[in-house]
Amino acid sequence: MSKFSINNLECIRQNNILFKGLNLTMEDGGLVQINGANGSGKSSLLQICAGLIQITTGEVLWNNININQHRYEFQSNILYIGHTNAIKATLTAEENMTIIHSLTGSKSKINYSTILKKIGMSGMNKIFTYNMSAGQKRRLGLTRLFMTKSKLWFLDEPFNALDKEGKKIIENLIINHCAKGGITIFTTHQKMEIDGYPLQSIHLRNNNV
Amino acid sequence: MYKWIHQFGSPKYFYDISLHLSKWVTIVCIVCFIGGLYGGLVLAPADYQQGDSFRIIYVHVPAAWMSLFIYVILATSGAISLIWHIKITDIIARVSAPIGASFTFLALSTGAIWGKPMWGTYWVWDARLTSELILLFLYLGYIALQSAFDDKRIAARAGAILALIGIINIPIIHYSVEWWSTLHQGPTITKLDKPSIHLTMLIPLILMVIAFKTFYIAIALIKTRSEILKYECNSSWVKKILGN
Amino acid sequence: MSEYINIFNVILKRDLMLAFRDKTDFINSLIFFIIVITLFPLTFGTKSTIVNEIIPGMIWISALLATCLSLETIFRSDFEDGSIEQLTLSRYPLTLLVSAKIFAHWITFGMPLIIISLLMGILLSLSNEIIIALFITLILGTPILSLLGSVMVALTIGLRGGMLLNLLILPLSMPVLIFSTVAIQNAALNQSIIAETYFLAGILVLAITLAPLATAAALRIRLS
Amino acid sequence: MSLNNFFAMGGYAAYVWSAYGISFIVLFLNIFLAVRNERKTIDELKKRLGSNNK
Repeated sequence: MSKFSINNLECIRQNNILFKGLNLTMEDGGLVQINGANGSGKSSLLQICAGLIQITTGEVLWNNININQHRYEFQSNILYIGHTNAIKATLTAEENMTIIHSLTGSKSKINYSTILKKIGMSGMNKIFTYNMSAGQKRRLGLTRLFMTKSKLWFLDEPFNALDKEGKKIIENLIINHCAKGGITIFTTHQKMEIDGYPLQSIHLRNNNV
Repeated sequence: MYKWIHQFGSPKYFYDISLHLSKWVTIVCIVCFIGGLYGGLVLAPADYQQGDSFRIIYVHVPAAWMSLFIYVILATSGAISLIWHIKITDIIARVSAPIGASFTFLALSTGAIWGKPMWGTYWVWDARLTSELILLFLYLGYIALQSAFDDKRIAARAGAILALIGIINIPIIHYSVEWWSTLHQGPTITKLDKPSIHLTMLIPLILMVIAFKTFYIAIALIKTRSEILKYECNSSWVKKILGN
Repeated sequence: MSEYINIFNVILKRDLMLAFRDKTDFINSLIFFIIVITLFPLTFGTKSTIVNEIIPGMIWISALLATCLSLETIFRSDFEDGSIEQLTLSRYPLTLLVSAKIFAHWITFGMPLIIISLLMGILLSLSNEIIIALFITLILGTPILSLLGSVMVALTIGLRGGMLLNLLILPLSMPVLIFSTVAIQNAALNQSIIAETYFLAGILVLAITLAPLATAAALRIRLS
Repeated sequence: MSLNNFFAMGGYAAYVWSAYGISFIVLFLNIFLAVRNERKTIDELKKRLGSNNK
């Protein structure tokens, strides 16, 4: 039973306040959607939660301990996917996935073809990433979701550059993850049709929540 | 101890202290400055070897000492701001870097001018002058790095890392330059070193060193205060101060 | 423990594969190195004795400049495609991953420099002692440059000023340059170069222990 | 210690006074920059403050 919470978080970019006094607590199975206009600090909030951005006011807690105290224990339980999909252009799809897999530290062997089939890119193991379209690159970046065993997911705009069918796959994946007791925080500016699953939502207007 | 640092770190507290402090500091600075100049230029007898040109020592040695002293302040305030996330030390570091660079330049130029009567050439590859030159490059690198960031806080933390790397390298640079210069010229009897001078010459030197130090503190306090105002411009106590 | 060694090898293999696949950076830096070496005789003229005296210094300065140019590649591609975030947020300590990347950079850029500078030494008919001294100082010197440089790259990656990186690295690499050239000159006079070698080795050990820590801290600051 | 002897500085007048000249310039420059910066910041903040509550 793990718990992720933020207390009175504040973020200032070029000394205008993006958000102030933000509190959030999430238990197992929690799903939070952060939406707001561009530049309203959605990605900054996500990066603060993931521990990428160091903050001075407010704190981020994992199991009631500040993440700076047990950084690597926290980081082995999270998965962060940013705007950029962090794959190497000059490597083939499979090589990229082997690196992602070894970074998760799991010993189990993984069959890359099945994962590629699940994401809808079957048979593209040996294709170089620079030959792929933006949607395919995004999907290759999202194959992390299949290979990770961490509980806490931070997804930054997982659905952009994805077609209808790709969106469906990722939505089911998120729902299964949360149903199995995982926690997911994701940002999107489109309205998300996750039906049948309780969804908390944070709307970031320019300077208050 | 932590409570004291945190309390000292709060901008408002620092602002009030600095107002009080800078009055005294400027007084001490002016007194020492006049005393040192008068003692150095008038009272101290001419050096038996170099005549009056040794009086440049009263400007060169304090400046050289201050250039190193301020770099140490850069490194320590950087370390404090990295460990305890205190805003004040960021400002102090960012503000004292240009002052340090100006002192290094001063030390270099007075050293060069002093070289002319001594060795007949302005620039001489003496160990101390060369390490002073490298210290100037470190300062310029620090200032360039600080100004390359637009977010002040990240600039301060990046500068802190650079200053810490620099402070580790200064002894290495100093020793390698000594090693290099003794190899090429042989041990030159450099008059730049503090010659074993007796009292009447030494007292003005100490006065000048104190004068330079208090000068730095006074200037740093003024600049820090204006930075604090800029930082805290939307907090209430700043509005009160600006109101009147 | 083996888990850490395993991830070190994975990152090392990845970076070497990347460097091998996209060979332009690798070749450009070597060509730059050779061009800078040939510049010196052009300026001093080959007949005068000056050239023979300063050939080792020349090779060392060109190696320093070539390394400075190639340092950017350590983090630039990772920074652009965002995989630096994955490395920072992975379960493994960032220091370990960063030292793997620095070692990979040294293998792709440092070692070829050493091999080519030895060839240039032989080409320019240097005596054996000088070549040995050149080899020792480069073997100890280029890793120091990679380590120190990686800290500066982590601080300045993605910033506007291009020259800022060199402005930061060169002052810090002066001790290495001084000890190496002094060692080579001692070798030319058939004196022992043990003292300078100890010094370079000392700086190398200091750099190996501190630089990855500083680079990891600098990256966290740069990303935040 | 007669006055012109003081200024002659035992023949090294040029060096001694140029060194002291440079140091006065550098010190004065520091003071000038610090004070100007402070005055500029206060005026700027006052202006911004004035425009806020108008």
